[in-house]
Amino acid sequence: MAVSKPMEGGTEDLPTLPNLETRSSASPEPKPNGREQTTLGLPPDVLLDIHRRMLLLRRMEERIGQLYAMGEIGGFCHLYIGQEAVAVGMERATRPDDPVITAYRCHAHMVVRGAAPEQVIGELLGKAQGVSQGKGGSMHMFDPARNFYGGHGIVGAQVPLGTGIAFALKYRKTDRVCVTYFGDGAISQGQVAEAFNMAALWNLPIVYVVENNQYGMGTAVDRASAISELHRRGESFGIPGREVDGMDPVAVEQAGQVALEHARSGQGPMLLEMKTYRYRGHSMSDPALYRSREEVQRVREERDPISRVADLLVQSGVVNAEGLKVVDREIRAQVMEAVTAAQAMPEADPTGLLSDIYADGS
Amino acid sequence: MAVSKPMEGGTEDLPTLPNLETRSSASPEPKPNGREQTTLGLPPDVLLDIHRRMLLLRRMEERIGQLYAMGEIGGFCHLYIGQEAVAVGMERATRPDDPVITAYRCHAHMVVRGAAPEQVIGELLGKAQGVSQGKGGSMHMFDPARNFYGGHGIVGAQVPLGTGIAFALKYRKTDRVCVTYFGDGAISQGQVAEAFNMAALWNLPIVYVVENNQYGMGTAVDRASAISELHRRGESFGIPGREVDGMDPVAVEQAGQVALEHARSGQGPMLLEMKTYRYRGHSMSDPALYRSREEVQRVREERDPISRVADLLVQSGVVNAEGLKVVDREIRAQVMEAVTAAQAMPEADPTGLLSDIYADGS
Amino acid sequence: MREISVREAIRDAMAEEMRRDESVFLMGEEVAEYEGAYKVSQGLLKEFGPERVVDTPITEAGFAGVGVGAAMMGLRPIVEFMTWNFAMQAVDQIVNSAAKTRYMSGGLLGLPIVFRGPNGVASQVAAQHSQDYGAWYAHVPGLKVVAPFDAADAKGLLTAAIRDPDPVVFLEHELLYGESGQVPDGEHVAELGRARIVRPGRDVTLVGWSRGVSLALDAAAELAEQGIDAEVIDLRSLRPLDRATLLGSVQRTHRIVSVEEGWPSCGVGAEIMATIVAAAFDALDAPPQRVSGADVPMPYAAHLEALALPLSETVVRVAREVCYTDV
Amino acid sequence: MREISVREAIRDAMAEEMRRDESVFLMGEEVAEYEGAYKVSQGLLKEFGPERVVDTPITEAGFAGVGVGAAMMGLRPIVEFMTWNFAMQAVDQIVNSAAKTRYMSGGLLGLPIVFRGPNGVASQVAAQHSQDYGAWYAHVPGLKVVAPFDAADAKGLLTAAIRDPDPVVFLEHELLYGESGQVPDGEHVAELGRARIVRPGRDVTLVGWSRGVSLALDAAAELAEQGIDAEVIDLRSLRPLDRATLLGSVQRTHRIVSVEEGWPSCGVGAEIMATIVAAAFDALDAPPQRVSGADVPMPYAAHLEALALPLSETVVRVAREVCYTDV
Ligand SMILES: Cc1ncc(C[n+]2csc(CCOP(=O)(O)OP(=O)(O)O)c2C)c(N)n1
Ligand SMILES: Cc1ncc(C[n+]2csc(CCOP(=O)(O)OP(=O)(O)O)c2C)c(N)n1
Ligand SMILES: [Mg+2]
Ligand SMILES: [Mg+2]
Repeated sequence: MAVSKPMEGGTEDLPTLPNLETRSSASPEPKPNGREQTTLGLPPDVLLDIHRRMLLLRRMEERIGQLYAMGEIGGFCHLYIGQEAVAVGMERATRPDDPVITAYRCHAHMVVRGAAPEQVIGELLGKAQGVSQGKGGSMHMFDPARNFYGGHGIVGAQVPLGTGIAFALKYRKTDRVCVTYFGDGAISQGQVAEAFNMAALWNLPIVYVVENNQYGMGTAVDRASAISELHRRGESFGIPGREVDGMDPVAVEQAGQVALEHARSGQGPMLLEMKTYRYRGHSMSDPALYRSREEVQRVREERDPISRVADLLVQSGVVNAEGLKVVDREIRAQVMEAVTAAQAMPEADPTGLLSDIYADGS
Repeated sequence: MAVSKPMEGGTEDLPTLPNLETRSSASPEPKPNGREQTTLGLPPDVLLDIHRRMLLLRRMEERIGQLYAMGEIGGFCHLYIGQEAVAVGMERATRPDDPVITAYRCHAHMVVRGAAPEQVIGELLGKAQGVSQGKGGSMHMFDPARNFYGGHGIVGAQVPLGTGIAFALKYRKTDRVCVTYFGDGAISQGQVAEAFNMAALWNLPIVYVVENNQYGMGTAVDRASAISELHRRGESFGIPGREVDGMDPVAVEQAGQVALEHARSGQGPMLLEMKTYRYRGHSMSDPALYRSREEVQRVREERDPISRVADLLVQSGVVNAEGLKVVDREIRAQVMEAVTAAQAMPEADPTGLLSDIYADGS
Repeated sequence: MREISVREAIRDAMAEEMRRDESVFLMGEEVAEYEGAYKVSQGLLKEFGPERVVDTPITEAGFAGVGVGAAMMGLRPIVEFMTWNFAMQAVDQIVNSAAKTRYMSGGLLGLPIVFRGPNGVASQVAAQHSQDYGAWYAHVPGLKVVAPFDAADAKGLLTAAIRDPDPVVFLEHELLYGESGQVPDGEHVAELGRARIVRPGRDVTLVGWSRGVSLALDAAAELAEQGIDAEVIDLRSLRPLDRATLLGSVQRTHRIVSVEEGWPSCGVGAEIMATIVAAAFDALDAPPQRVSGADVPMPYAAHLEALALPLSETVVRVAREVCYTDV
Repeated sequence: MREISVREAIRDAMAEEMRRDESVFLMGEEVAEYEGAYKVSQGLLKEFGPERVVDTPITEAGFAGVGVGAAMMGLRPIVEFMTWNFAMQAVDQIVNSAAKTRYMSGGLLGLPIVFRGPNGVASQVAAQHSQDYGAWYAHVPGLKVVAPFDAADAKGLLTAAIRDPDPVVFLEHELLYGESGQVPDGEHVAELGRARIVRPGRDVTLVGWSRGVSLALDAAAELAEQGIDAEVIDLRSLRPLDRATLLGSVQRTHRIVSVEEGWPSCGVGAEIMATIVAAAFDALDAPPQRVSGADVPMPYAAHLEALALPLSETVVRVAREVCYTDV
């Protein structure tokens, strides 16, 4: 089957995705014109992998949205739909032992790190085998064994936490790097600035990734931030920043590699601004009246990361339209299986109410 | 007496103080070389006024230090000695209706705004006619009638407060500007960054003044801040900054005028970094072992703002050494009178313990 | 009288005070264009414009401080926290700047400011979004702490809070926003600091606030069927505590049970217990008891969350206990 | 046994644990080069170097979060707040990140971290620098809250706190740093969560913690001269509360007075009162009473400050009242 068979001569140049770009600010070695083109030549199996991973996140989140609408999931539920290129591109750039931390929009980051979708969905359904045994829910998922540290509901709070993880990595004299995600709304939180200052002062191995999806809840980025070039938010602390097309997994991966290498080689923190977009409301209860349908439609049509990679795969003859459908069917089936498995899990045990408050079980 | 008699032709050029300079960063109209020389020609009565005001602050603080050593003052007591050029220069640049707010190192800022020294000293002595009726002490002094809003003990907290004052000035459609002081240690506080962002986003009439006296308690500025050019700390928010010789009251005044005009004319916030120095320990209990005696001595000898102005007065023939002594005697007498008056005040009334918690007296 | 929701009552109080007094304004996250994350500020941007209904960045410490600073200049800010959980970021400004300044300034500088937003549990939003901060703020002199239950009080107490010359912490409840009630027409101002007997009774006093009142009322109805005549007090003010009303009630009923959704330790219930036993020990015929939320971070799963919250059945059981009905 | 100060006991506990366990480190403002604003970390930088004794910028929220993040990776941070007053800036990280994460993660992620520093009043440092946070932290499940009184406990409890797998809030007292006491030689670990009877007695229980114990002991001495035999309990742990020791004592004395320097409303004293009356109502021969700091922001002037603080005389008076000696 075409889909899984890598093309011969996998190292030849492939066209980069449309609009692929990385803009740098105070970057370690700025290009003369402040821009650099991605020139990665990706073998087909890599593109197929990227496509598959992004599609899994998309289909899983769509399904979660349906379960929410059916009342099987409660509370706040923030979907990642539209932003898949960020999680997937960065994951490809990190090592498995590089710790990752993010905010409440965390399902995709969990799964891309390797957590099983049914564990995530089980958590959302309040099941005993949910990752947090039904105690954490959508916003609080952790997978320390795979170096994923949550899942945090307080805007910005994960940024000092990630900085502390980086502190520990340095303290232990490892060569690991912490990747810390946050949103365009979160970037104005004071503790983010405090963390930036400490990370730069102490030269910590950390990559800050601001997922600029253009809105913090209903507030467009230029109504919340005095400057809209968020990659420049590190300048006051001497942290180099880059703007990245966050709808292009290849650009994300490349920028991630640069930043991770920068941090891993002892040069300290770097800030990546991923220009991305969320298609759904902020959470399931948000009708998103603060933007036009046309705006969303335009991004979906022109910048959707999955379509872009799919188009590329078709254009370059790696797979045809039918092949893409096969992949999609496989992934839908995988998600359905995960849902079924999660639904079959027992409810979270009522005795859990009083456990895990302290280590001794009380 | 020479001292009080203004020289004829008061507008002719006077030499500027040695080392006078203002360095700008992202300033509204940066000079090509990033520097601009002060070319103010100050009439003698102005210099005399500056000298007298600085000396009053110096002698008052010295006396307060003695009273502390004698056990008449308790708690934390942070003296302003060495930094006088900042308060005096800025005061000369502000209008009386421009609100001012600062941290706990506030005696000088109170007095320069017009509060009577005996009220300040009375407060330190815990007297009924102390500005805060003995309830606030050294760190918490307020004089709203003269547009002085404290006197705050939590590092950085006055910065959002000052920003809120500026918010009110704009809300009321006034042409007043708020001057908000804080230290080189305070600048890293997250809420300072939050305030910067809001002030820039909303274009508030505020001048931020960081009194960079080189230390936050025992921590030298480059051990606390990732970048040591603190005037660049506004860059991430698009706030123009300038470095100012904070030991030169003329440079301070001039920079203050520029910044106040900037804010008053609706161009938003500006950040002035005053390079200054404190001669005493952080508070009365700090032996200041983190720096050498020589370092302090060098600043005293080479940059002391009062000596610099005194030298200038003498060199330009405005007043001779004897005339300076007369001024000093007058000011010492004024401070002694204030102390005597304060000591004669009745103790703060014990019933005050339970009043002023709420407006209704309870 | 008209029937409106608690949500509308809060909005109306703000709108009327903004009409009456030009120095009143509203600031917070999503209060303007979004009309409130919980749609509490509906219509306000339209009527008062962006200068008086101000969307802020997500910087609670900063904008709480901005509010306090504006109050220093005599404005009357209403600072909305999207929920009180996020006010932990701002608690230093609320306590150290807002609550203490009048005292520290020897009365020179008062701060007329209201901090408001939904407090406590919502529905399955888990530990970081479900904390009840009533006890923390009630601990702090210089603050007034108000927690309304019904629509009339939501309006009357918020109006009083906005007019009050001191900082007021106004604790709403997301699960009450949609509840409707009769609210007097025209200006309606309630007095701060007064509890209210919402159901007189002879046998036992049940005291709650915010959503706890609803549990107490349900319990009282059930108890009535079982022959126990419970008096229900809506505390309304967590600080100051209306000791007179509490003590008066206990002098009549000789038994008291407090009902709160928050954590027990050093909670408001604890304060009520301590107050009652110190001042009315001899009037008590049974140990005063409290019903509270479980002493755990709030779990997500619906069935676990339900176990973490007090039920009216719990209140019934404890009330029967203190009436020695089951003993 | 050797006699050392509380200050030295705290330092020794940190030093010994840092020697024993490479994952223990100290961070905070002025902890390294300055050796602590109150000289608690004397000698630590010299012995352990700047990687394990870390001076931070004045960014409490940030470095508390950094500490919690480091604990996520299995380090055992000791985060010093110069005083607990400044921890209000960081309280969200302490409560929402440190206290709740083990629960929210279904037990996957525990956080071994100690937050420590002086709490409550010092000497004339006024309202913003004199708050007692005991009650706030005792309110929060997921935290353990320790408040030692003497040097031996300062060492033994801090050692236990550092070894504990959960977040511990460790409340010191500036006015006790200089107090000396006998401390066992070698390793000394005390158990968290246990109160201690420091003076047995028959007539009335006085319960304090931190500096309150000293007031209680002074009061007991005075009461003894007046023929009243007071039992004094050092609570040591504000969370969990050692109910067994408290209830056992009251079963014997039938009277209890709590002593705290903090504010009364929703205070630790309130919790003790509520606990006692609920569980030992019938054992009480008199209303349980609390002695606390005045319900005011702390004033600056020495004579006003003295009025705001509880005195041993106050404890004596209240103890006599509950013994009906003056009635
Ligand atoms: C401290 C805090 N304030 C407010 C909130 C409520 N809130 C949750 S998400 C959010 C918007 C955050 O936007 P952004 O950082 O851009 O992330 P995105 O949701 O777009 O991924 C807000 C205001 C919160 N959880 N925490
Ligand atoms: C939030 C907070 N953290 C810590 C302190 C203790 N503290 C008081 S002053 C100070 C140093 C501040 O230095 P800087 O801002 O440079 O001002 P300076 O004292 O030099 O005028 C510190 C750490 C405090 N008061 N508030
Ligand atoms: Mg966003
Ligand atoms: Mg300084």
